[in-house]
Amino acid sequence: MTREFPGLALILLFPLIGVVFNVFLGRRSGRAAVNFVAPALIFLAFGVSLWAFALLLTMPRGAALTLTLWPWIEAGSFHVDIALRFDALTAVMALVVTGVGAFIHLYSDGYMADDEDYARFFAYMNLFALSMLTLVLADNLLLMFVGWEGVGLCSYLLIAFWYDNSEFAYNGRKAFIANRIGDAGFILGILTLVWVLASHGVWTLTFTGIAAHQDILRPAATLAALLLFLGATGKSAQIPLYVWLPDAMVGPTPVSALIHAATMVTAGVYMITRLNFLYVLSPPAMTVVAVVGAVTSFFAATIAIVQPDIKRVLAYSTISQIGYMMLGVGVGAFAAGIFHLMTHAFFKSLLFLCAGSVIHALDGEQDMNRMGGLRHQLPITWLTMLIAGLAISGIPPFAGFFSKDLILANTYSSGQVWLWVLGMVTVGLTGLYMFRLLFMTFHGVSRVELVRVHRLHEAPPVMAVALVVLAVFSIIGGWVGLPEGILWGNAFEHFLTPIAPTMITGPGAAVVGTGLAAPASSAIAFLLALGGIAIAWVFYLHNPGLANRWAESQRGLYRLLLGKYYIDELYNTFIGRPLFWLSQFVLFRGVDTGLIDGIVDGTGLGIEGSGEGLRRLETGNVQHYAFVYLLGVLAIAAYYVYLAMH
Amino acid sequence: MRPRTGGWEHKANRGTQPLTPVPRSAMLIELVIGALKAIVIVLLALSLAGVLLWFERKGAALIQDRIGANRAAVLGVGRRLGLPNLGLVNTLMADPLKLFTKEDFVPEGADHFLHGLAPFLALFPILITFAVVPMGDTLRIGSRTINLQASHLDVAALYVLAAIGIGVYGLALGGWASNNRWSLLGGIRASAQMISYELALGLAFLSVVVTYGTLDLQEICRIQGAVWFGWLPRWGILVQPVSFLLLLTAGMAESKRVPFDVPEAESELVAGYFTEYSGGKQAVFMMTDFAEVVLTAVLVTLFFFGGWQVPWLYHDGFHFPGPHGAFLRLPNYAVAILQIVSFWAKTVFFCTFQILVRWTLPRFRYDQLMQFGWKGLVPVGLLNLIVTALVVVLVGAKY
Amino acid sequence: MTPISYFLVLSGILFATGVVGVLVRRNIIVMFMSIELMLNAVNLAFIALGRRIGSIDGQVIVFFVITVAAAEAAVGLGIIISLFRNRATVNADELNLLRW
Amino acid sequence: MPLWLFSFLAVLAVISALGVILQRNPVHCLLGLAVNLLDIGVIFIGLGAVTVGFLQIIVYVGAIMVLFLFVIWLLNLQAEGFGGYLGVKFFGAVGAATLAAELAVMFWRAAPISRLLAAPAPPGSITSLGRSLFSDYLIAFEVTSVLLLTAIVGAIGLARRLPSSADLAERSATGQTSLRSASSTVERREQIPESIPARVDSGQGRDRRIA
Repeated sequence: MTREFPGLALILLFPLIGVVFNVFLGRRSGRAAVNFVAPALIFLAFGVSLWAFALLLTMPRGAALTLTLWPWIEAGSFHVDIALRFDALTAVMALVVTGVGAFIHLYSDGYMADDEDYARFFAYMNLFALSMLTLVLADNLLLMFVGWEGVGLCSYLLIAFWYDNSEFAYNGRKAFIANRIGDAGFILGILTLVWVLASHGVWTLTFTGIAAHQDILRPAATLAALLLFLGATGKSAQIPLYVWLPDAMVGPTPVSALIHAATMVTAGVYMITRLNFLYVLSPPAMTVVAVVGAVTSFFAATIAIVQPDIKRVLAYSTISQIGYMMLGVGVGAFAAGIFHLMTHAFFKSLLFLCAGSVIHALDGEQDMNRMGGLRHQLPITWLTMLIAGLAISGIPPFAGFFSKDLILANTYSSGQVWLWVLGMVTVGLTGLYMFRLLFMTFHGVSRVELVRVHRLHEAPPVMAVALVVLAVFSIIGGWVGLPEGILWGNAFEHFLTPIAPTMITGPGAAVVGTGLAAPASSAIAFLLALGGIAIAWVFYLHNPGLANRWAESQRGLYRLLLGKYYIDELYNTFIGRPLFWLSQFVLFRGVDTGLIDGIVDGTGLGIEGSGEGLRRLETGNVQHYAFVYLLGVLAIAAYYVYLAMH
Repeated sequence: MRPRTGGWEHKANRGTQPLTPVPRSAMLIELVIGALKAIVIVLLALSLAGVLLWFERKGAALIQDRIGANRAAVLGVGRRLGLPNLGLVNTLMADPLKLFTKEDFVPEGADHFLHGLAPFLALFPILITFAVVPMGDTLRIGSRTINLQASHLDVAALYVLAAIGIGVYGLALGGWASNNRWSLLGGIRASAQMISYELALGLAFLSVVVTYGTLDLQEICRIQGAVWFGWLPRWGILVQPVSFLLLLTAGMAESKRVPFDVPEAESELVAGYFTEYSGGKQAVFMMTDFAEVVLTAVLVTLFFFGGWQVPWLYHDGFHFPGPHGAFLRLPNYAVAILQIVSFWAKTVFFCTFQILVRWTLPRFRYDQLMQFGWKGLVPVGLLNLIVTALVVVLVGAKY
Repeated sequence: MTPISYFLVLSGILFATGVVGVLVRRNIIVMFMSIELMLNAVNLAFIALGRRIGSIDGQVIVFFVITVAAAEAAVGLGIIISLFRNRATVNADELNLLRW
Repeated sequence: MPLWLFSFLAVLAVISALGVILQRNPVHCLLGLAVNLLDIGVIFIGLGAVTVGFLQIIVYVGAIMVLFLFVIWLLNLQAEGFGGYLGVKFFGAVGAATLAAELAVMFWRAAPISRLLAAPAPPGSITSLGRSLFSDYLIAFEVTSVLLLTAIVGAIGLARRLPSSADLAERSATGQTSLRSASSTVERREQIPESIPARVDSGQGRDRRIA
């Protein structure tokens, strides 16, 4: 059941107004106006989303609000509309994007208070909100792709926001290129779908339209799913395309919070969930998704343990958590993945905002070795970040516990035990790196440089409000998905089921309900998390020298982790350099200068030569031209004379 | 050789031909009547021009407080009878005689052909306009109804404009062909002035035409025969006062007389485009000027003062206004005569008016003249046309 | 009554005369006049053929041609004047800047 | 239109057209063209296109030709000598003669023309013309008004004499700037008369013009 709801257009319209306002009037109308308008519009979009959500709740399950704006592409039977669809899945995403986004916009008011380029910043932010909302509200793959590209563009623009720093600009480009590789996969995936469907005379790209033709899709499902998943790995920073995300942390911290933690990077998860009907057709693709998710999750967590930069730790943590989501959707627990996506949005953006608050307080310092003992100076930040840390570590009753547990339980149910083991280990590692971060930043002795000590300050109210609100959500956000049987049970999953039903696939799907019970899994996870926290406490608080000594003794491993497994270098050596060499020596020197320039120059020379000869015809005398003209007229007239005579 | 395409022509026109052929004698009579009408009106116009020449001299003298033309008298008869010497003889007889017997001088290096052609090129277009001027309604003689208009033309107003437009050539070529700097300047000025004021003239025409809804001069006169409130004749002046002023002004400028006489400004250009003319050709130029005066007066009369209309005179006699309006039956010929007299009386009045203006106003400077034309008359004319069109559209062409 | 083809032939002759004028005369203004001559020859053909098929369209087209000719004359003469100011000649043979 | 009238007008048209292309003096050419246009206007009227005929006379003969006359005077054109690219001229004349012959044959023998059914003469009245202009051809008509406006602007822009830098320097040197700019109308008035005597004074003007 669907229902026309014109209000959906408003959700997109408000950010659009913001973009136009900030681009054309931002600088002129001054900081106060921009600071008011940019967040206010997102709050308005949030309000409309809530309205739509409320409407949706009044409708039967599986219903959707729709709005067709105007036809976009009309080519023969191929028809694509600019159409919006607001169902349960979109509701979750739209609320997260607008809700979290609104508070991050508010937070940015404080964070960007000293930056001259506030108008550009908010223009990008609003543009991002517009693109992300297009992505989640899209009714068809093509419009979704528009949003997909839009968020990629905004990500690039905001990473390289301080473009006068060449390294930042480089990192922006890196993110863009990694995303392009993924996007190429995405496009190929779309084309595969079009190809398969069109070969059976089905010309549609709407999600409902594609879903209605599963039988047609089946032969190409694996290919399409994997290609689309390549896009997801780019956007969601999974192996092998995760390398851009840590470097993306050079952007302003609200950007990291909004784009690189809460919303954009989870687009891949959203996409897979949205196309769940496609993925369930292909068990191999599902397995790939799950394996990539689990491995990424573990892999990133290990790197996060040793990183000194506070935002980098969070970045790897994000990669790791998205790995969890991928694991969740990979084993068929789509609702669980989205659930984790939502809770993650709360606590991870909160973590980033707290980190931003710390960085703001320390005038841009990001190295945790120069922090410590900040809890006295930054109590709100400390408290909220502690909540977020507990949430991400999976300590009940904070949000992360429920969502992560759901994923792990489902993984276990799927029978892929080693993935479950990997996930469990990662739980411990999560607790370790997160509390390492907390302890190094807020506890222990202060290693803050003296010049900065006196300027330490708690976040201004606008920032603090955002922190507190997100902290509240980090606590209660998971309660919508309590384990079955407790209070309202897993309401979240029930809400999503009509759109993305949990379909546990995999070799061990048969053992669901047998073996390890869900509560036991939860208990193990909880204990592992506590263990990780304990290790962090031992290493970084109880015995601060221990970490260094361990690093000394395990030098190789430490170096490997600190150097992020040297993946960047590997890519550089095996992909970057050969490509560069190819471009430089074969494509540039050979093909471009030799072949193409040769053709171009040759064409030019040929035309020049012939022109040199032919220009003698141009006497500049009008009458000569008129004479030639007359000859033509005579010829035409002769034809008619011929006609007249016959 | 008979072309193959010839056949259809007869078929095409068969329907429009009268079924009974007109007898040859009737056609001859028609021809004679037409010729008579044409001759009469041209003669009237030319004699009026001649009389105006006399009146101009005497009128000028009157205004300037001198005696004026008074030399030639036939044996002094008038003086013996105690009449004042009005100078009629020397302006109407002696001067033309003198002019036409003078040497026809053509300057050295002049273009003989064009020099000789120019005066006639100037006079001719003015004279042919009189062909469409209606002097009266219809005159019935026996069973024959005669339209008191030399030639009936649907688009007479366009015809008049076209003729006036051609009139430029005589002056321009006359000035050029004389091989004289003053003449050339005069010719340029004359043509520039005429073209500029033709525009204002055309706009005045257009407003009138829009008001009456026809280009037919006879029809325009007829329309003006109606009355408002039972007594007020619906003459054009009441409807188009702005157009009247425009037409009068532009018409005076077209005749290149003071205050619009820069093409022949004697203090600047000797005598302008006819500096190098003498004798008969110069007389023709002067005749052109006066014919233009007459033409202007005729147009003003036709468009704004009812043409041949006499108030309350209809085809069968006078219908005087009033609740118990008296009725004076008149025979058709009397009505026609009254109409003709009325027409010429009005025309003479406006001719006189123009001559009075000539001796009253100083000359414009050339730039003032151009500015007056382009920045004064043309915008006013356009505005008037727009307002007229608006009113006609809103009220409906009920005139 | 005159057959329509006579008018058309007259139009053709006038057109050709205009062509000769454009090709033979060196004075740009006279060339321009010859173009006007050609335009008029075409107008004549329009009127004659319009009369032939009993349609007012021929007259409408001629009306437009006259209007366009007025615009063309104004601009063309303006060009000639500015040309003369810059090059002090209106001889087409000398106005050959646009040559190799 | 009776044949005798047509014959007269046709002969006059051809003679005047020949005058345009054969007369050496541009003013005579112009006179020939004016006669030709007048003549064709009369033919229009004879063909029933009364309004268009008079428009032709008013616009072409009464305005455009006078404009030509002005320009001829303004540029002080002299009679044109014989010369130039004679080859082009010869073959051009031959080509034009061929064209005339082709057109004549075409019009004389063209099947579609002779096969068309006879139609009644169209009403040449201004009413039907106006109705057609303001209904079927309304857009063209309105576009024409834009064209005329553009032409006015273009003509003024092209023909306007911009003061050269030398003129400006001279003016500022003699201190005339304020005086001149105070009354631009005076300046404009002087432009037309000045240009002609100046060229006549250049020595050969008198002879050149008439030659």
